[in-house]
Amino acid sequence: MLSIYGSALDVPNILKEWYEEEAHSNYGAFIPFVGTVRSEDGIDGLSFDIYEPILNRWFKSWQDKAELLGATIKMAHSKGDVMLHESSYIAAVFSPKRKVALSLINEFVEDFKACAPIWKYDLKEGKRIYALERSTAIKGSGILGVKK
Amino acid sequence: MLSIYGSALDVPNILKEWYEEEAHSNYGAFIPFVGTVRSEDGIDGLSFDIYEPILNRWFKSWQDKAELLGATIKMAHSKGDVMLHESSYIAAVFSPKRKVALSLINEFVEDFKACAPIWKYDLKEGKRIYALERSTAIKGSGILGVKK
Amino acid sequence: MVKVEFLGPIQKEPLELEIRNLNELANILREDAQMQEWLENSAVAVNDTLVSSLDVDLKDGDRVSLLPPVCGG
Amino acid sequence: MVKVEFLGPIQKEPLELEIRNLNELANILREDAQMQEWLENSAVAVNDTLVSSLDVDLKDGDRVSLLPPVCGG
Repeated sequence: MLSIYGSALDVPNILKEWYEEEAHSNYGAFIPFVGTVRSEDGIDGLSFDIYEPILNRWFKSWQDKAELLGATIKMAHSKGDVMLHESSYIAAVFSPKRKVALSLINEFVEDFKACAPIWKYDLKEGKRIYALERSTAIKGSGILGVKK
Repeated sequence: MLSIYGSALDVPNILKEWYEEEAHSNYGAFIPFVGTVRSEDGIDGLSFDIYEPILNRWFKSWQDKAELLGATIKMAHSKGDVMLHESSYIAAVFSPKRKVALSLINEFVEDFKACAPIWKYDLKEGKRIYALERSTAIKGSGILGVKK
Repeated sequence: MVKVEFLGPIQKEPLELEIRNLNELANILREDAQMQEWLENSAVAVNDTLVSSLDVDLKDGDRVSLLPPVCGG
Repeated sequence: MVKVEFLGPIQKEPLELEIRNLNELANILREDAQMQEWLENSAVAVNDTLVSSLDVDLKDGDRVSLLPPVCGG
């Protein structure tokens, strides 16, 4: 399940909802990862753009991968503005066994950072500034560039 | 923070409490690990004994380790009986950065499994049966045994 | 007609182009001064599937998207 | 007197012994048929600190604990 919210995430409620949804699925391990906006470099918050069609396909490929391991993945992300100390991201793995869950949440979050079509902006002094230096070019980027 | 409960854990409420406690600590990542009793081998549930003095010392050593990384760890565990699909264990790491949080929760849970002075019993047909074959001898075990 | 969309921080309106493959798109975009900073670091999707080379034919109604560097979370 | 406690699944009442070190404890417990299954796989703590060898002196009021294999979670 992938949910996009137009505001900061209500983390306690989302975790409760997910936990209760899987209460009788016989999973032994549940590992959420929650990302929260930190105060640094004088920002007032972050803002996100999301391209949902490709995000959905990417998420579906991970859901299929998890299913082969007997696990399931859920994810929630904010679009638009999220202010300091609010949360913008939750990913969670449910799995029969802890080792699968621990390695899957790790791989999922790393791949999310490298591939998910989401763009981050710093909110600073009333401006929305693309966080280029913290961003990662998607694998295969640059094919339209001038041939070297 | 280490909390021992005399029953199954109220996971949504504990996660909510921990999340809200650290809401203004400027951590960027929060990763809980939740352990839930699975239906297998015909058990009705699990039961736990805990030796708290050594558990507290072990936990304190991890809290110190986390602090050196700018992180904090919280843990809750049940003692006594926990029935199928109820949860007996939550560990969580809060950290400024995700990579520290992901590696710390991993190491913490592995060390917990190897060292924490907690004994597990299967509840089956009205009996409480020590889960010896799933248990791990603590490092340094056997010094009282007959010299080989 | 092929529709070309610029995602995220690329501040550019979509284009409708008569092109038959990605090589033709590359030639057009390399002439666009505003696009120079993006061509080297953007990925390309055709109909929402990422592609890894320019050897892709396009047909009427296809959509091409440019995806600059990402940072979710 | 040194108090010796048996934790978790070891079904044995605590002992109060006049012993001066862990070697003396080992000699006593090796004579106890019920303890044979536990001596090889239990860890030992003195005053709640795990020890890794028998070269530990004990004094009046010390507590020794035997910890069989664990499985939290």
